[in-house]
Amino acid sequence: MIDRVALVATRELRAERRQPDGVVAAVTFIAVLVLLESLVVGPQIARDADVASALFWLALAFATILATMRSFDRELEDDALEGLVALPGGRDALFGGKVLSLTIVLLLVAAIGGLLSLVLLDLPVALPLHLIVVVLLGVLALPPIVVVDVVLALRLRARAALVPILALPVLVPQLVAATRGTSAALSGDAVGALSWAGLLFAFAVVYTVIGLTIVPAAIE
Amino acid sequence: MIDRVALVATRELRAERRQPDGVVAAVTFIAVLVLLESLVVGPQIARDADVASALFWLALAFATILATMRSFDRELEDDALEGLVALPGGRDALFGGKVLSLTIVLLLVAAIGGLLSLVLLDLPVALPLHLIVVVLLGVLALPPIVVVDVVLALRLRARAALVPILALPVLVPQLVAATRGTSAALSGDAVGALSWAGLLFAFAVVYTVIGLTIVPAAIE
Amino acid sequence: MRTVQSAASLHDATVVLDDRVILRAVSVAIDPGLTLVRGPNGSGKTTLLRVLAGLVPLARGDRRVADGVLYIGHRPMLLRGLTARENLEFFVRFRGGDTRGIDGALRAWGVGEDMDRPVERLSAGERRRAALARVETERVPLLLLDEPFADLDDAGVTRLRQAITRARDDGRAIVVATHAHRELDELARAQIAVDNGAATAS
Amino acid sequence: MRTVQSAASLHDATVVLDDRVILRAVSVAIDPGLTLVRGPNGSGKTTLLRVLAGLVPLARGDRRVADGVLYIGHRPMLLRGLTARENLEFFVRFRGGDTRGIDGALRAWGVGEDMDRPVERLSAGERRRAALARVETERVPLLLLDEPFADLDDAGVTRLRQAITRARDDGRAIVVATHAHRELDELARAQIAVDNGAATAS
Amino acid sequence: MTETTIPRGNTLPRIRPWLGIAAAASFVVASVMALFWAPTDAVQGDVYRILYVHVPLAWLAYLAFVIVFLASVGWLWTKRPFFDAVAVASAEIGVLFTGLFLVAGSIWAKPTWGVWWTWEPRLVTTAIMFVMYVGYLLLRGLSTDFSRRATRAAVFGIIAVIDVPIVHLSVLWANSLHQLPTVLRAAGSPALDSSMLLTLMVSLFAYTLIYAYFMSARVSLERARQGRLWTQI
Ligand code: HEM
Ligand SMILES: Nc1ncnc2c1ncn2[C@@H]1O[C@H](COP(=O)(O)OP(=O)(O)OP(=O)(O)O)[C@@H](O)[C@H]1O
Ligand SMILES: Nc1ncnc2c1ncn2[C@@H]1O[C@H](COP(=O)(O)OP(=O)(O)OP(=O)(O)O)[C@@H](O)[C@H]1O
Ligand SMILES: [Mg+2]
Ligand SMILES: [Mg+2]
Repeated sequence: MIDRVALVATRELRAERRQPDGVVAAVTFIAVLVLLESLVVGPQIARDADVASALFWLALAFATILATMRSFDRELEDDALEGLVALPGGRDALFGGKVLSLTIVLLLVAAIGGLLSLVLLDLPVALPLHLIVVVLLGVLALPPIVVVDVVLALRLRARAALVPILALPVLVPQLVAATRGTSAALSGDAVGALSWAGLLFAFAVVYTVIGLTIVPAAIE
Repeated sequence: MIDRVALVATRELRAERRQPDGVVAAVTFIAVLVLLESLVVGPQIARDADVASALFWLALAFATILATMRSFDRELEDDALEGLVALPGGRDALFGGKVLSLTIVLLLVAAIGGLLSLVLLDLPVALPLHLIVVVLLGVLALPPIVVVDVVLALRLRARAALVPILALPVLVPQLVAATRGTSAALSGDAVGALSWAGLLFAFAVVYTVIGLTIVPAAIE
Repeated sequence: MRTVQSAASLHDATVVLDDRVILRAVSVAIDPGLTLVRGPNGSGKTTLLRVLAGLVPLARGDRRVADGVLYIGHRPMLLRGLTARENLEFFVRFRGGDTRGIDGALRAWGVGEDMDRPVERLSAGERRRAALARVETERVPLLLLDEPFADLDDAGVTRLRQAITRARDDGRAIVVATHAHRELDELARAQIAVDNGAATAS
Repeated sequence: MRTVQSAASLHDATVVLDDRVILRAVSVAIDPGLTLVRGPNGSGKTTLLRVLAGLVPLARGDRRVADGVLYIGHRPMLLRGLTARENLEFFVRFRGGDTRGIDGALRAWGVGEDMDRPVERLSAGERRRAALARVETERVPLLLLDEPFADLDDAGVTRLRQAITRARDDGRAIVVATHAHRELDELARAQIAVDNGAATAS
Repeated sequence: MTETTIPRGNTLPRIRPWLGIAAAASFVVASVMALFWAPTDAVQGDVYRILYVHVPLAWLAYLAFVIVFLASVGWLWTKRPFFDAVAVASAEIGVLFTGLFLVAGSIWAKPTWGVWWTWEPRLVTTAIMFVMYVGYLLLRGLSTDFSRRATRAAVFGIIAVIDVPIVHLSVLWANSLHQLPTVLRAAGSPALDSSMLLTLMVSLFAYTLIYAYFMSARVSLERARQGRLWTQI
């Protein structure tokens, strides 16, 4: 099971980024977002811990949706998804593999994007370790729900329309939690950061368990 | 030529109506953004005319990118794009048709998203007519660039990241103009709103002309 | 050279994709009637047809094609989300033609009942039939069909053979690239053998 | 019933898609050897194979399939962006098999030179060959092939016929749905005629 | 329809050594003038001398990207591979110069403004210009075949050039820290001391020669690569 999940994740990562081009592209993507943000919102407001973290998490949510949709679009070309699901155990490995590969990509994007935001916006970080924990858990909590929704809607007629409707409202609480947590870590509120991190961890665990349990059944 | 553009646009809108991926995704995206914004940033800052318009235009830029990518992904399935381009005059009508249909979709999204923002954030509108003009022109200026960039990235690896990289920097000036214009209209600066609207109009015209001229060459 | 009355011709056409030479100095002329393109997998038949359809840039050489080409490739080229009827109407309107014949053509191709369902929910053969009905709804002088027999059942094959014969008798130029159906050779006026990027007409 | 030694069997299987009955109370048993599925376009052959592969939920009825099914549909089912070799390695690894035979199989199928290019840049026939090489790299007891002859040239057809014969001689069960190649009938041990959602075995 | 001519032997390799010598010589002259001959600035003191690197580098970035634009038009118009070679070469050199110049600008900003980086229109638009042409190079890198790559890059090269005037005019947008246009002004003559102006002009000339030298080297490299591809045909 575990190695099958790893296989699906590797296949996914290979398809998107055969060369460092992909990484360069992801990094540039975030750089552009940060530049855009501070230019449009204005440097004063952009440097506010609340605003900066809200924009960061919105950008990350956008990146998750974009990446998941691309991933499944590619999977549908030439019916590659059916090739995978028809394998014994393919159904079970699909969710884990997709979540794993998406998480890896997003961690990369979040790390570089976070650093860029910090440097370019010259944000003071009161609790770096707390910040890392919050960002890590916030990223972990993103992909499961998006992938679950894509897979749940897979057999339905208006498949692609359903995904954002299902995913985005569900994401709101955890985006709020992530934003609050990040902002708390930036401004030195250790208790706040940790309690938000705990909530994010709960989200990540709950959605991952739900995904692992119901996704295989949902594909048939 | 004009009727061919209209035909391509109609075809697109029909497919979009059957599978309303773009509109639904975009509207949901904006709604979530507004919700999140006021939840996270706190109503004070979120109700600031500058911040509200900046977030609105950022969301609209993302929505444009999302909708355009979906549109071309659908076009690539079963090589439908080649079927269109192989028609006499197809190459020339493609850009116009896509821009036209996307503009219509985005106007819808902007109207819904804008109303949502106004209602949810309870923003006072000093100059409603000016606001409508600015939003209209701002929306007109978005699709040309994004369509060009999606065409450029067609069939390339990592195109989910490449399109925003290519499009967002080019969009920056017009996003700034749209934000300033919207903010001016909200806060009652008639001259400011109109001059920003003029700039947006210039952007829309320039990029549409460039697109009409060079996109046919790019789709070979 | 027979360039003058030809429906299409290539002169010294060279195609490079991925920094590999896919077609090498190909010169052919397509005259009215049936031209068959034969050659093993990966020899360049599809590329040749796509060049004729204007979909591939030439690294060198010339392409001259009469106005009005209909190219149907390996894939049906119908936009998902639209029905078969809507797809065909779009093509016909785009060429400024008359949409009244579409229902009849789709019925004749055996997709009468399915013409108002989105194409992605048709079976492979039904989709192919809907695409091939374009041969009758868009009456252009040059037809380029790539492996059109794939997925068709016996009735579909017969229908396609009739459509080709009729188009030939109407003086249209038809280029068909296919591995199957050797019996078409009798109908053909010319053959182009493609091998590893080189084309020889006979 | 021959359910006991069958590689797969359906009992009273009914499939509803789009509120239309696509397969109606189908009961078939697939035994080792070659089973041909024949029927006109849109009759339900693909749906039958997809049911056997476990890709379509049954509205009613039972499906019993031995472990280890290899299904190759109308489309090659290879992930774009990966090379042919990477695709096949993924499948083999996923089944816990040995990847050493992959190079040889791809070479035998004539895509030796192209196996390290992304599959979306192969010709239609080359892609089909790469997909069919799975018949040899994933040695599972039940093969489901949907229109596998499409896009293959003569050499490819011969190769596929050999592969089918060999698989049959190895005691594997092979189900092939195809319109072409009547001569396969001789190799077949059973035929399933599908018509308008009803299947009759013979 | 589309015809692409085969690269032939060209004159670039022959003039390149002379270009190199001229560039080196004028660079020495410009440096001596900038460091010793030009007067010290009344407000900033000697730190201002970075200006003689700063402005030429900025102008070179502009020049490089305008040449990308011209070469892009040339490629779309004629489909001659030479233009594509010029476009890549110029874009790479432009990105290099812009990168150097962002770093040099930050180094200058620290002593004069007290910060490395600030959100100010010209700085941000310059950074955006940099990202844009990184995007241009990415687009090239991700495209797989020659003529598609050239065409797609050319289209983007045409669009991206719009950022050049925006960078130049960006200081007018908001009251900014950064120097307003002093040399290239819409109205009137340059508002600069004449010996400073002369030094600046000589520096500009020297940097343009350096650019030309880099270009000739990079273009021949690209032509050789194209030649290898075309010999297969
Ligand atoms: C990273 C930091 C910087 C960037 C990206 C930057 C960018 C630029 C650009 C693009 C130009 C060309 C203007 C044109 O003619 O279009 C320019 C010119 C100039 N910069 Fe900077 N600059 C930076 C830092 C500085 C600093 C710290 C100073 C000194 C206070 C400075 C002073 C000038 C001056 C005097 C000019 C010439 C103005 C003219 O003649 O137009 N710059 N800079
Ligand atoms: N996803 C779907 N949704 C709704 N109906 C479908 C779907 N796929 C196929 N059908 C319908 O089911 C019927 C059987 O389709 P199927 O693909 O099984 O036919 P087939 O025998 O394989 O045909 P062909 O020879 O053309 O491949 C057809 O009428 C088709 O229109
Ligand atoms: N987009 C592409 N990029 C790079 N190479 C390609 C591309 N498409 C095709 N090729 C290569 O070009 C050659 C010719 O391909 P083409 O599709 O023209 O062959 P074909 O004769 O139609 O083959 P088939 O009988 O399999 O359809 C093949 O070697 C193929 O690998
Ligand atoms: Mg082919
Ligand atoms: Mg079928």
